[in-house]
Amino acid sequence: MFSWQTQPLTGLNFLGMVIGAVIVLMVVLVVVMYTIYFERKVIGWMQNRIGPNRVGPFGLLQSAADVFKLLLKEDIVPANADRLMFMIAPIIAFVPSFMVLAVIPYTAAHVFTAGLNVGVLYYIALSSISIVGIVLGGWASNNKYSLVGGLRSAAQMISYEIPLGLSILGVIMLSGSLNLNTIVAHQATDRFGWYIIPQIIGFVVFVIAAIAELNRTPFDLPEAESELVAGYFTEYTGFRFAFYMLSEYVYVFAIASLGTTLFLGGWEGPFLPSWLWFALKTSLFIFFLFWVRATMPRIRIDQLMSFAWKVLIPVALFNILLTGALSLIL
Amino acid sequence: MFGFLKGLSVTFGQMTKKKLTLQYPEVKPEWPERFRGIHQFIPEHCIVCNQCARICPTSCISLSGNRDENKKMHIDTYDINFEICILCDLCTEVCPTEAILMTDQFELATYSRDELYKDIHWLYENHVKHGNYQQLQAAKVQAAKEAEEKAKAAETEKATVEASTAGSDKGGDA
Amino acid sequence: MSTTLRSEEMILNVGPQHPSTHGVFRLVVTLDGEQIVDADPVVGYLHRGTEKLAEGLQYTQIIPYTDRLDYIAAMLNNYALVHTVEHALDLEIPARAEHLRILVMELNRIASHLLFLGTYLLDLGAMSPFLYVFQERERIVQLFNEISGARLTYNYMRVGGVKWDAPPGWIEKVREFVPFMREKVKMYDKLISGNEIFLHRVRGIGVITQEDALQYSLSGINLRSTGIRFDLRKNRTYSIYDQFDFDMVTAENGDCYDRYYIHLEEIRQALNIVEQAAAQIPDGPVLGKVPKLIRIPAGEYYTSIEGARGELGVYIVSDGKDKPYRLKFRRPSFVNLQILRKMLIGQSMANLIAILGAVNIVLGEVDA
Amino acid sequence: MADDKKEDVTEVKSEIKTGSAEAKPTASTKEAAAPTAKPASKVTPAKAAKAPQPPDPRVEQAVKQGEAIKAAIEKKLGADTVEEVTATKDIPILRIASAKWREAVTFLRDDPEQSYNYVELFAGTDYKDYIEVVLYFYSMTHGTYINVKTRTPRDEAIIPSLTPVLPGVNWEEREVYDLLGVTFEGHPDLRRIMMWDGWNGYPLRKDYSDFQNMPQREGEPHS
Repeated sequence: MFSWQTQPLTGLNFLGMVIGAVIVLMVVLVVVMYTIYFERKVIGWMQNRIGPNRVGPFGLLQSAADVFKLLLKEDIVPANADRLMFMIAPIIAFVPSFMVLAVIPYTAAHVFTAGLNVGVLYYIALSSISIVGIVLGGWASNNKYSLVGGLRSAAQMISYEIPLGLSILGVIMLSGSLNLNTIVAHQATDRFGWYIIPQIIGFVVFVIAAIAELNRTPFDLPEAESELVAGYFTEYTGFRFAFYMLSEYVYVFAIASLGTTLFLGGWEGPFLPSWLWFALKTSLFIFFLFWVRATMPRIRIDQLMSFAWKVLIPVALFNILLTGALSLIL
Repeated sequence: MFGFLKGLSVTFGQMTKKKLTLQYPEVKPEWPERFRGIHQFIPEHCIVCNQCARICPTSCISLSGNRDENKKMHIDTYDINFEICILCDLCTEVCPTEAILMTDQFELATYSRDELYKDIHWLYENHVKHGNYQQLQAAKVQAAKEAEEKAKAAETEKATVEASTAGSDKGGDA
Repeated sequence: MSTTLRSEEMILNVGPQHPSTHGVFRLVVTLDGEQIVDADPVVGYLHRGTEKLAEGLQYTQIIPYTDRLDYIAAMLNNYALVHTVEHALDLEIPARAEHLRILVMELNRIASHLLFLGTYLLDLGAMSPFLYVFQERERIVQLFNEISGARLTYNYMRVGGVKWDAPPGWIEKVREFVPFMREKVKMYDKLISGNEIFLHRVRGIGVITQEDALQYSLSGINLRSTGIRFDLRKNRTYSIYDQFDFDMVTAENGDCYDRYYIHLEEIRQALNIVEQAAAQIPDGPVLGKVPKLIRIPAGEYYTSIEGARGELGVYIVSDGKDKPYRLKFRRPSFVNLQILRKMLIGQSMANLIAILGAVNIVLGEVDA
Repeated sequence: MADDKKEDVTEVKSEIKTGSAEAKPTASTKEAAAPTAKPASKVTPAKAAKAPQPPDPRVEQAVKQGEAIKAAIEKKLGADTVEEVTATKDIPILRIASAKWREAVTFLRDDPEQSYNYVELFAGTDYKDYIEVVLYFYSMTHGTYINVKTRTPRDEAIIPSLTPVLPGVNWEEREVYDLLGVTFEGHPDLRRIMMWDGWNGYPLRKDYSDFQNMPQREGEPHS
């Protein structure tokens, strides 16, 4: 199989890597734009309305128009905001969401995937850097609402990192390695089938923690429209606002693909080509996120905390205990 | 524990239902017969009785008329100020001769305030375009035709009567 | 030198432009962290001086102004004014007019309760119920459009009866609407009432005790949520409510969940009334024998009806002329809002929206 | 114009005192056809000439009920508390001296066999030479319903506040203060509720003119 490590570091190879990275960036941007479009359509259908259908045929260019609009919009920095922090914050929130995608095995040939041995750890570590970006954004825009929104999201994301990590431990114990490629390979040959079956508790905790990690309903405290008028990015306009929105949706894609890789057997599947399997499973995961958003009301901030610490973490630990015991016996 | 699963099933079920969106600018909603849109005015019917101006809660109707040669009142100016008109339809209720009525035009937004002062011509124009102008015309034509037939029928019938009376003249002038 | 951390209270202005204050209503909240220390409601942004205007208008001309008080249940406002005038004149109303009034009032109550369900869930974060609610409300509003000509400000009732008779086929449409709506109420019950997150957000929040409710003279669903059996349609029957059997819905512990659930239950009761009224509506005139120029004999008169948000009354002092000498609207939202401050102190910021939403106020009515 | 108003008022006071509900005004249809409204004064003498119509039984019964309550109050609070007992339709009206306003209302609420504990309406009216504040009181236990009112002169209108006794009238009192200018002693925070603080004049007073609040160029005193 083609792997970049074996190639000598010549000018040409470096150029190939850069072009590969740019291709992945472009693909993911298009995928994110159509995730936004897909979300607005799905939630529209669930609410007996059509969803965007004006811009382009069937509204397909709607999100492109949105991004273009945000590019053209005037970029306001509030008067006595902390200018430097105000500008850096969205970048800090946006960059990790892209770096995280380097580790996900999209297809069998996984040409553009870094076969890191510590893939899962890499993912978890980078995704928590975004919290810094969000808190900085809340603080720098010098607005009461943003400050409270920023603090809330920091508390939420930190307290949901832990159950997310713990729920993945079960999978690692079964597959024996942190490398996502080997995890997918093991799932193909494992006697119980995909890890969703043996790790059902871990999967449920993973999904709940993933929704909380993304600040999506029912955990969308930070940008609770009805209470804090859009939380930490109240003061952001123009392309900086687009940074935050795109980072949120790239994370939706990233968490969905992580979930597929860990629990639903990644690109593994009988007849269809591997990338199609991956696309199907990821879009199923994403559909579930949107489905939950259309149905659930919001959790209160203190319930959110106690739910993480008193319910999710114990359940995740129990799952690890159970996996350990069973893998000894079976 | 499974309350929210029931909720999820409801939203999923809604996905298959018929969508309700109306493509507004292209597809206009059709309104029932009593819909209260912007006014229309038929000057011939108006007898300048001032009832509408008096009943209007926001007094936005102003009109003037005078008595022409054969003692009949006829209307000169009739203005409605649509800045303060609340489309409450009291004027059409009190109008004895149904000179002021309402059409189903509901798009009243304008770019400048003075477009909101509609005068008699605009209101008559609105009557011709959107009001029941066609039915009234048709009714008038219909009425004219009937009157004509009745007249003709009356003549023929009078003619026959004369013929018969002439015939039976000797039998007393019944 | 005090070693404790000097914490400073934050004054937060919720409104007047805020997505979930149901209109132009400002709440000056003093926050200590997430805890509300004090909350001072500021009203008056939508004050149009209706009562001063009414002193210069004849009774028929005031009716369009009552539509703009509680613009979500305009038929009930119309009836409140017309009811007091008829009470003062001791007019008797033809049976068909009474039935038409009951039909449109109860349909309007259903539409108003539906809108409460939609906006309350939207405040708590659920988006879909808000849009489902407008589906049913649209059917009711189309019925009103056919009978009165308008979708929101109906101006349909007159002293002594109603302005128009129902158009042909209207009663039929109302009869078809009832089973359709019963299905929908089941759907809402299934979608919302069981949802654990919703229950955690509303159960035990914003509790009102019985003597608080009486002292603050709450009315309507806020009063009945504490278990006090007081519904003007039953306790002080007006119009022909005694001809229909429906029961008064009350709850026990007076928290936000009870207020939500009574709204749902009252829609079912209102549907019963609409069904019975549509079944037994007689033929006949729709406007009683009323003098052309309505003059109330001098004196003061007050009657109140069970509005969508509570006791909606009109107090008229007349000096024998055709215009009222003084006209006062007893507006339930205005009176119910007084208890908000007592309920909010000590609560957390996230509960503020849940409590404020459950009181179910409409700013057109608060600031009349 | 002014005297016409004067003449109307005297007529208003006298008729409200009797408070009896006359039979339906026999506004004959002929009068409606006349295009312009006939001056009101010409109509009333015709009415007065007619024999005073038979007293309404409901009013009789209500006045009796009012007398009974008056006796109960005066037993407790002394003779001059209730100044007058009338009735409108079937609801007795007790006019209480403004000095004893709070004690009378507290008595009506706490006394076991009165126990009026639910305020339905609190309204203020400007009657040209006095301002009247009305309270419709309902008893949840007995299901009875009375109207209690008090008067205060227009220029320095002061009435003891009921908010310490009945928190339900808090905002209503603030509204009467804001729109009619009646200061309520003992009200926890008497501020304008509908108008902003810079507003001068009391809109619901009969002699209120809009020009009090016209925007003034700086330096010009208010009219």
